[in-house]
Amino acid sequence: MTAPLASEPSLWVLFRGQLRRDLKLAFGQPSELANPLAFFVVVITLFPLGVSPEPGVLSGMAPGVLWIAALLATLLGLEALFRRDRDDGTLEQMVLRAQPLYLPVVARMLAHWMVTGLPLTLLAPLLGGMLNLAPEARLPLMLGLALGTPVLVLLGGVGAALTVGLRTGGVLLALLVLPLFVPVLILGVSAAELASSGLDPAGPLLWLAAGASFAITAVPFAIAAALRIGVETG
Amino acid sequence: MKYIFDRLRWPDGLRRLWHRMGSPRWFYETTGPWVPWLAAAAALLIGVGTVWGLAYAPPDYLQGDSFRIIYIHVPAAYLAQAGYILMAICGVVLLVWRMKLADMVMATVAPIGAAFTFLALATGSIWGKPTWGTYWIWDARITSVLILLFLYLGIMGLRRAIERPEAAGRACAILAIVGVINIPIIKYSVDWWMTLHQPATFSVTSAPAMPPIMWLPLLLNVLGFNLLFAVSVIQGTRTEVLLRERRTRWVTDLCRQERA
Amino acid sequence: MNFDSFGEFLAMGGHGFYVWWSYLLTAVVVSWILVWPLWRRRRFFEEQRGRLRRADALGQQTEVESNAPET
Amino acid sequence: MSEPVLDISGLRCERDDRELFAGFDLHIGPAEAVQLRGPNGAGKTTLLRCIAGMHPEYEGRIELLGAPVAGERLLFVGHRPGISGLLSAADNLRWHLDLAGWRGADSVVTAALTRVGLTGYDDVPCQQLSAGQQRRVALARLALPTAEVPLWLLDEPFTALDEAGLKLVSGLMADRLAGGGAILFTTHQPAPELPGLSTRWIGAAA
Repeated sequence: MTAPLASEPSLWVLFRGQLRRDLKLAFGQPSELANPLAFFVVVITLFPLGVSPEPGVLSGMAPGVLWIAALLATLLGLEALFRRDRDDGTLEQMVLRAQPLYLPVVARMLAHWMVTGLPLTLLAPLLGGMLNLAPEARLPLMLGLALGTPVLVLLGGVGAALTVGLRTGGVLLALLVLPLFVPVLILGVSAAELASSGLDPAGPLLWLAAGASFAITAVPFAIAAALRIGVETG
Repeated sequence: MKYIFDRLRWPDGLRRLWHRMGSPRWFYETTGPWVPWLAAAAALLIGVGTVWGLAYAPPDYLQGDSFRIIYIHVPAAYLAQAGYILMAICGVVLLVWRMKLADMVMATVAPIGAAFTFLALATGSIWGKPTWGTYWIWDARITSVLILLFLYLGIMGLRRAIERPEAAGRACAILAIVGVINIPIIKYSVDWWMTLHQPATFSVTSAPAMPPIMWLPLLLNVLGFNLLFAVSVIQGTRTEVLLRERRTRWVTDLCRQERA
Repeated sequence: MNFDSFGEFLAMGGHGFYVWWSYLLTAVVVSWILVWPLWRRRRFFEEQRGRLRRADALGQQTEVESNAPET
Repeated sequence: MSEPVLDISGLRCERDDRELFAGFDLHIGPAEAVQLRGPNGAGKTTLLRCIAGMHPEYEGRIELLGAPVAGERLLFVGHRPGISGLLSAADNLRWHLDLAGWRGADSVVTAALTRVGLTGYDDVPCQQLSAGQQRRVALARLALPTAEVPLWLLDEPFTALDEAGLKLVSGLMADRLAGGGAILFTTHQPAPELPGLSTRWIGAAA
């Protein structure tokens, strides 16, 4: 009765299309891209000023400071994650049309991670140097961030999707997701701390890797379900 | 999941019960007579357990009489976790079977569970003063309970923020499920973190081999608090049923009877 | 009985302050948990009663809104 | 009569605790268009969102070709354009093709833009276009090959369009009807000339 599509729908086209669109959107607004990174750097600058510029004190707290700053920078980028898409109606088109919704959600989160988590990870050793982080902790810190920030972005994505239609978004979002960030924070910091005291950081890093693979598999389903609610009526 | 469930061979009676349980009216009418009995049993158990624990159990050889806080701290801490798990189970039932009653239970459990979480935290902190000499210590158990309280507050905040009750229910269900998967991870990571920083912490509730005269009242109180929790969840859900079904015939009729 | 006098019972071996505060707090929270739904329920009935009375006074059909089907 | 494309029976729908309509039946067959009319607040938009699966507070049966409604078998144009203002018209349309997993070449995007009279505007960010032009970009989705689905749901497709735009959209709708599709739409303007068009009232003014 109706003409069939040119061919069977391609899942790869669906994934790639969403990724390409979101990256184009992100790079279309360099200021929004730079804001979380600038925030990350500014927060870190505050610690030597607010606590102590002593190299000994700084190196002790460097892993924790870097991780908490990364956590907050991630949180900062989350609020706008789905909001614009909801306002211009592209979110409802995505939820309606994409089959399965899982794929564009993964693409969306991947794109978001590439413009937030990835630059944070790359920037961290530089700032670690400024905080007198032990050189042998640099690699574990980066690995921890590389494995941990995807989890943060995904868990944060659930919160952002759940609050997408709400006026009180920002504060509520922080309350929803920060408690869920706790294990990532603990594992990430302890990897760097173990390494800086000359111990093997493999344990927490492996746990983070396990968490990341689980989160990448399971959490997009939760985000997709939350987005379905977000586009309903209103 | 629903697919598997629907294809299992359930006895007809069970299947009927499950479908009837979805009806808020059925819940309201069936559970009404239970409440006084449950409340009486809860009062009896808690009364005996508390008096026994306060007056008759011997003092702890290390902590003296301050250990008697255990008889409320442990039940509260247990219910704090059980309440969250109950919410997540209700969330699954709501998302898979669209059972409205599950949402009403979930909405009721959130503040009750949060209250018990607060209680666990407060009694733990008060207990900490004679034990550690300070009201607050970053002990693994207390820290996990604090995070649990944040999770409860998040769910309550989310429900308040979403205007349509139907959407609020499903949103909270998703959050509860994500949270319940996280709870053990949070707990183990916090435990591990604390042992990394302060090895051999003196743990208050793992007193070795309590004699029966000490743990029997604890058992009574745990059972009693469970019943108390059940009473308040049933009562709260009954009220929630009335509020949400206020425009149906049977609730209007009920209001008429109440007036007479 | 583990204590020799009522005074000793209250003192709880010097820890009375902590023990009694804990139990008092529990009593308050538990009563709040139990009373709150009952209070909500009473308020609900009062509201509905008011609505029904108004509807009756207007002499209209007494069904508040009869369109919802019975469950 | 052939099997209906859209089959709604006994639909009862609420919004904000208020019943919008009850016992609503609607059957639309292939190559049929139905214009939904009714006063403001009667529930026209809500009905469209119910059908699209974006308003769960309903009771009754909604079937698309004898099966529960699936988003990929319908095309929904709502009040929100579904077009990102920061991206160009071409990028937006390409994304709509990608959403459907469409493997074909990009040339269809240019063709769709030409069809709606936006030749040469492919790479301008949509927010720099006029309101009418933006509306045309949103409606260019109707000219994409992925629009060849059994059912179109169009909420006020003629707003912010000039005479030519109006003709354009009714032309696209006529093409879809000729292709065997079914259309359900709302409008406050007088309905365009379409083959197989009927009107359906909803709400108080019936």
